[in-house]
Amino acid sequence: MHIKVLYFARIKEAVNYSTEDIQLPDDVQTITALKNYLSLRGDTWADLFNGKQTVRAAINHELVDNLAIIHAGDEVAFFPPVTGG
Amino acid sequence: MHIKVLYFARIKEAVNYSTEDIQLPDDVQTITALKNYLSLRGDTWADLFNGKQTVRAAINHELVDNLAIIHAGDEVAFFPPVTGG
Amino acid sequence: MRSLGQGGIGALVSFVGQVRDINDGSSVSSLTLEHYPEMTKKALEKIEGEAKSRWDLIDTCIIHRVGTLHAQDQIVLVLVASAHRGDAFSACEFIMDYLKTSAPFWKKEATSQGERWVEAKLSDDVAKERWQK
Amino acid sequence: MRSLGQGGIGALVSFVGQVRDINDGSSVSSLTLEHYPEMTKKALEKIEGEAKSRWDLIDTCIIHRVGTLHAQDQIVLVLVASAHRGDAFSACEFIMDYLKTSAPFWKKEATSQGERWVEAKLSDDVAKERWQK
Repeated sequence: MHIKVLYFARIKEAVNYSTEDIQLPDDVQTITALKNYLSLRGDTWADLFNGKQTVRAAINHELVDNLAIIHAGDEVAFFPPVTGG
Repeated sequence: MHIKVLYFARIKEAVNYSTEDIQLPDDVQTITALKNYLSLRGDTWADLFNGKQTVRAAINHELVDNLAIIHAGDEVAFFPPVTGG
Repeated sequence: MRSLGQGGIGALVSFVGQVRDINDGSSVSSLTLEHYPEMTKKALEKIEGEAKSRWDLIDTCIIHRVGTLHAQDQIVLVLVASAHRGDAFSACEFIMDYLKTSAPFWKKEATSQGERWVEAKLSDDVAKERWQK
Repeated sequence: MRSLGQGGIGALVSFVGQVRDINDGSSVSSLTLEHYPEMTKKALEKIEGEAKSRWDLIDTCIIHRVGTLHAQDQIVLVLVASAHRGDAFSACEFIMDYLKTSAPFWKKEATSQGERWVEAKLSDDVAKERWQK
């Protein structure tokens, strides 16, 4: 399925862009699966998404946990723990 | 001993004045004793100071309890529970 | 607040108390605040001092009006500045809870049923007791 | 705040967050706030809605700045109006605790040692957890 992925803050700087469209393999259906899928892209990606760093996720602008299911057309965002206020 | 007594709010209105100088008998040395002494002045005073109403006291601008000792020259104040803020 | 421009301030919490137009079911047209001037100053300083000893504060400010006020007028302002928000929130609430129960102010309301002294609320004593644990 | 003139308001609690000139031992010359615009609006509305469902509030208002700010600039304003102070204090602190942990803002500091992303604080997670009891 086709989804949009956004990156913010430290993660955006590491991957060096803020948004991309991805065509996911059929077996990538959760946030955990998407993180694993992205971590195969190389060292930078592995460092971010292999679970050693805390990376929060949102689907369609709602915070979700790693078990959340991704649907076709979703906007998925990855970012560090928030530090506003 | 000689002291000054102030009345505020509901109590001031009941006794109909705000301040007086009193020459206390030797055995009146605490807030409780002063309340008992004042309550002998008549019905209005008895209603206020016989213990059925909550009457707070301060000595020299500090809140005190009924056991507090009064000294010559003190400024004693009687008032209802406060309702500011 | 002398140090409002100070760079270490990260959190400013303020409380403003206003005259409500209704109290205990009666509409309130005005409110008159009586106080005990010599004691008021001492009581407010004591409350501020106690707050500063309990929390890490940069400054505090209390303004309390007296005399006759009307609906929506401001009665009291408490302002607390601190490096971090936890201290500022706790101190501001503490100051209000102590002010409500220890500072010598008394409210008299003018309502459609005539004048009446406002009764002290048990809930204010309960609020104050939280800080004594 | 639409209903600031409303007569039922007895308590107004505000929180203002400011840029401190020092953080984690380094002097801070400026702070850049990044956010996720589409999510920010939704997150802040959700936090306000949750506060209104927990306490008896008349109105709430949240203003959060983004972009580059300097020491002593104001970052965030939270304003809560209620009939009584207990509700207003709790709701204002609740909103700040949730905002700190759930709203998509990220701070990058420019210090004498260069730029650095501000790390999330465990104490903010602890503060949020209080409200889940």
